[in-house]
Amino acid sequence: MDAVVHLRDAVCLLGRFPALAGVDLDVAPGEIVLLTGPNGAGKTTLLRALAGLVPVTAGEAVVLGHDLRRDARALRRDVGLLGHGAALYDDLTVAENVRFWARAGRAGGDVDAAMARAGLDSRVRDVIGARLSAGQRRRAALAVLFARAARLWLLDEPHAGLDAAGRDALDAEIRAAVASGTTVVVASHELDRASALATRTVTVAGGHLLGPSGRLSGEEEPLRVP
Amino acid sequence: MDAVVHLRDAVCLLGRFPALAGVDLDVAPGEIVLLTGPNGAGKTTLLRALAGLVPVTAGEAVVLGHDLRRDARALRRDVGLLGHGAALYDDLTVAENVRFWARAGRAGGDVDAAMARAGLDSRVRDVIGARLSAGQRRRAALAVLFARAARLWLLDEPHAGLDAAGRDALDAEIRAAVASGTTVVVASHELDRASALATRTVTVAGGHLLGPSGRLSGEEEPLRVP
Amino acid sequence: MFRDALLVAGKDLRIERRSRVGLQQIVPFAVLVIVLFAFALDPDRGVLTRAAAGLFWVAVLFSALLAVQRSQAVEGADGVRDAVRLSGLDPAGIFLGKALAVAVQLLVLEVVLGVSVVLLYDVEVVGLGVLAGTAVAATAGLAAAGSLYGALAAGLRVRETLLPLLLLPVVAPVLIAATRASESALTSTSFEVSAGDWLGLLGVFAALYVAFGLFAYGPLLED
Amino acid sequence: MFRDALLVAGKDLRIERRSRVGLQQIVPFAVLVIVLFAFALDPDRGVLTRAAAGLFWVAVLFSALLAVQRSQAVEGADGVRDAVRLSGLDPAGIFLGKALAVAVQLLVLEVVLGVSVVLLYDVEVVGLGVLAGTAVAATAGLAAAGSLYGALAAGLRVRETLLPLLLLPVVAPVLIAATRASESALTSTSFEVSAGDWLGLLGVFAALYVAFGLFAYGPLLED
Amino acid sequence: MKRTTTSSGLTMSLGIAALVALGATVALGLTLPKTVEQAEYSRLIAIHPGIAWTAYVACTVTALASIAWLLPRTRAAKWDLLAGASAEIGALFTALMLITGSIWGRPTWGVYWVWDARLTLSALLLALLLGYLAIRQVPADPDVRARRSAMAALLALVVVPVNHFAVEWWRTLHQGRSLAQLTPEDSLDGSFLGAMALGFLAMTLVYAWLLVHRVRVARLEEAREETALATAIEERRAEATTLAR
Ligand code: HEM
Ligand SMILES: Nc1ncnc2c1ncn2[C@@H]1O[C@H](COP(=O)(O)OP(=O)(O)OP(=O)(O)O)[C@@H](O)[C@H]1O
Ligand SMILES: Nc1ncnc2c1ncn2[C@@H]1O[C@H](COP(=O)(O)OP(=O)(O)OP(=O)(O)O)[C@@H](O)[C@H]1O
Ligand SMILES: [Mg+2]
Ligand SMILES: [Mg+2]
Repeated sequence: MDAVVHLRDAVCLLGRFPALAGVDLDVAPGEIVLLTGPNGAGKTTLLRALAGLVPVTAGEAVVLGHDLRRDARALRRDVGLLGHGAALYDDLTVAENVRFWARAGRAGGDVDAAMARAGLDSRVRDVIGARLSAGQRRRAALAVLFARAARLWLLDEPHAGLDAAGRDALDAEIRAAVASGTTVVVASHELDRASALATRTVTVAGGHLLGPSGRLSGEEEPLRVP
Repeated sequence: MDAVVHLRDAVCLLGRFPALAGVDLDVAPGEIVLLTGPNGAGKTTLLRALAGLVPVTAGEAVVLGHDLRRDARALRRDVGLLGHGAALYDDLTVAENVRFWARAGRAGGDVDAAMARAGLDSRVRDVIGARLSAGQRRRAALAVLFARAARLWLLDEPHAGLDAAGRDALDAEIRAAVASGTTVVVASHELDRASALATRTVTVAGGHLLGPSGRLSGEEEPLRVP
Repeated sequence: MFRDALLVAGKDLRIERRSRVGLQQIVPFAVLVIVLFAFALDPDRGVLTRAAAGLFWVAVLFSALLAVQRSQAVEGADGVRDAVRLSGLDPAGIFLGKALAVAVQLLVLEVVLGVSVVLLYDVEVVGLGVLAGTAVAATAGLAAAGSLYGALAAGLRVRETLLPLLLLPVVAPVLIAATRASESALTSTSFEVSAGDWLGLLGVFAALYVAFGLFAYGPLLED
Repeated sequence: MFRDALLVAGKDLRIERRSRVGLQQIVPFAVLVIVLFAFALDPDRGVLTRAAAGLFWVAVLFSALLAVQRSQAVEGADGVRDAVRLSGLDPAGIFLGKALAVAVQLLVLEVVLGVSVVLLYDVEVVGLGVLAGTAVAATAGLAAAGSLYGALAAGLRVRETLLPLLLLPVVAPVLIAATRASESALTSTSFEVSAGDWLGLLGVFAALYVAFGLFAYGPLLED
Repeated sequence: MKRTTTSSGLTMSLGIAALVALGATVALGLTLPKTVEQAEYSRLIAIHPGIAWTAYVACTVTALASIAWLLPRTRAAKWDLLAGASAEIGALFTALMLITGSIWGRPTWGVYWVWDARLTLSALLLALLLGYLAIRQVPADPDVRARRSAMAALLALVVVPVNHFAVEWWRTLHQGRSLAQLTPEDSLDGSFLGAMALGFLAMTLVYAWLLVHRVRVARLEEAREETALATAIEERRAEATTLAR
């Protein structure tokens, strides 16, 4: 089974600035790869590049079998990105937001179930996006992620803003997703929690990967869920 | 020495919704009070109310000797709020932003020193606000906080987005500030780190404080820094 | 494609229904513009009656600007733009949907505005059919061009000011054609024009912009 | 107060210098509007020359709307509004500063616009002094009222559309007075008007709005 | 206070007085001599100016109430309430003013509408009032909303005097200020003046009558709000116990 992510010397420019300056990264199916590293290292940019949102201007970049430098759009519906900001329409209620994105992604998934999994109780579901608390926004974003059927999850500091219960629930969801064949790349600064979750930890700094390179050493063992 | 914060049955409305529904809280000088609790409990609203940004519509509310229900504006320059979003002008560089806010607050403090304490290296100082990474935004916001001379710090999930080094640096800064007479109220979901820092932990839920009430039990010991 | 278009249009219209921006703010604004023109041109009233059609369309144009701005501001929340690109929605569908929503709002606006012009500038309508035709064609053109350029400007942080600059030249022909076409439907006109050709021209422009949008919107989202 | 005003104005102008929004977008927009009017009113060109003053000020007004919108959008980033309230800046100072920055930009714009009007509408300027006076007074009024209402609308999520609605009626008198005053300075005018009273009226309005802003801005910031 | 109706002795008497005055106005209006050029329409003088002036009164009340709210010493929710109520009725009267005026304009000027200062400013006044009411619609904390709308109200007041003197500042088709023009050799027939005065009285009574009712309705709404708030607070606190996560 070939790699879900395959980057060789990938470069991404933000304006004129090389936010990614030669990244080598392979991710095997079923892995949970943790990206960590100092602020401004390029984690967010790397995740956005993997989603095809930031053009890769040099090097090789293949995700889910699609060459990012040629047909980035092709993989869109297969990746689920949880970014720094939640994608919510201010004037739509949580429920309406989640339903809209689910429909847009042609996901058959059960929306209410997704919201329940994200821990959004019935009161919050009818509050419009503009009035949510920080954590509630994150949860709504999670619900969208759950409602859509993505094969590759790209999570940018997923725990930030979630309360204790929410964090545990999220970790459980991630493990479950991986068990059912999803691959996960997660950027996080909460090392203890995140590294407990991850099957492999990669350090990003100065726009590239440090130390034990991101390349796979031969065969990688997909995670077994206990 | 009388309390820095004194709330009795305080109510705050967001629109028609009672985000704070009867809060009792006292904070003595030199304390580091940790607010924790589920998403949507009212932590952010409580901090904003203490800063005088959200009107208290019922109950008693006195902060730094100013009655919030009468002259909320009076205390403005004495409180430093680190909110969910960093207050940065997109088109100004980090340095320009920090300098502007410092001047606005008539703070004599050394701006460059403040940015150094916030771990902003010289490259980042000349990047405009719009192009910062999540953590760099947080750091810029911290620099503003450091540059201004506030007697009460209100920190809303201050660790979120900061890298490992940044977190430790922040904790050190908080302890130093308290040692020099500042009082701190911090909301956070990262219990292990935050509770190590705090002198008292208060749980917020459903718009009020749970369990061992926020009221002071007789004399409270200000934190001694080792 | 049409499925996506309906989904998006439905979303936008629901947002409008909830926030009432168009109804409570753009429409009154348009009426105000009409009033202001009237005053700016006061010195001799003949002007008003003769220029009624032109002023009507200029007012519509400015309101269209606001409508498009709003329709883009809705998508402006952080993360939404990324989400749209990742959603898998057909770009052509998104374009159609947003244009459709704007068009619906503009049509309502034009009715209200038309009535006030008739009352305020005392012009007399002879060719209602022509007017209707003009309105539909012109609105299609405005909405299409607006949505297209709206998306173009939206990516940049300065959209609220860039949009008018981009849009005005593009819709100017529509504006002119619409003006001439409607003039022929008002007795007030000082000279004779044949609505036919102008209507035709409008149709061409509308078709052109819609087609162009369908094809160009995808690449635009990619920026 | 003045110290704060300068600080804020300096900040706004530096942002403008960096983003070039006014220079590269609002000015061209205003010129475009002038051109559009020319089209809309084409049938008989006499109109243009006679209505030149009115159209000029309408164009300025719309540009002022954009300028104010932009000047508020700058403060719109999340957290900034809170920070301003906590900054300890004197509200009156903030008001003065933002109004000042807008006024500077408008004055530049009016010069450019004035030249293009003279060229496009072939009007002849006889009283340059009067024009200058009018421009200054009117600009002060527009900038003051604009900044005030900008802040009023800014708190709400729908500002880009609410602002015009609120602002237009308030500045209408300014618009009228400015039009009449400048007419007297253009040979094209169809009838005689005495600039004096109009200038006076303009001055009154400017003073009124500035004073009102100084007093009202503080309470406004509180929302 | 648990009231189920907003009517009372005061409103009763106000209402009756208003009706009487209106009747008298109509009666007097119909007995007015018709001027040559305007025929029947000249009788509108019994209504139109009165309406217009009452609109002014409404605006002034709104503005004064707003000021009272803004001054820390006199700040009280009731002023905001009064301002809002008066503005609503003021908008109504302004609209009526425009309508009666237009109707009158047809025979006098040959058109329903001309763009002279008086008419335009009157239209703008309506716009301002609507804008004011729009601001009140925007959901917000009571204090915030009161503050915002108070600001808007003050600016609305600016237009009134401008409009009043507009007839002198601009070349208007509209009637001059007859009261100001009153000279020994009277420009306007006494009976017309009387009709105008009576009409004004009648309209003001109507205004007062409506105002009292509107304020009381608003009070009832407020009372309901308060009970609603109490339950809302209960529910909010209850969220803490239902922490099933
Ligand atoms: C839509 C058209 C009109 C509007 C908006 C309008 C508006 C007003 C306003 C605002 C006032 C109050 C003036 C003040 O004291 O400040 C007024 C008064 C008056 N109007 Fe009109 N008016 C209109 C048409 C007319 C017409 C057609 C006539 C008759 C030819 C007329 C006759 C008067 C008279 C006699 C007064 C009393 C003036 C005085 O004694 O001060 N109005 N109108
Ligand atoms: N135009 C530009 N000029 C200079 N630097 C830029 C520009 N645009 C982006 N950058 C830099 O690119 C980097 C983007 O990094 P990115 O957001 O991926 O960091 P990150 O690893 O996600 O950091 P964090 O942990 O804070 O989220 C930042 O260092 C930012 O300063
Ligand atoms: N108009 C409204 N209608 C209903 N609920 C509202 C409204 N406005 C705000 N809320 C609620 O008020 C609460 C605000 O809570 P606040 O932001 O203080 O939570 P928090 O404790 O900071 O949560 P987090 O940990 O997620 O930051 C949220 O539950 C939000 O849903
Ligand atoms: Mg990041
Ligand atoms: Mg919060």
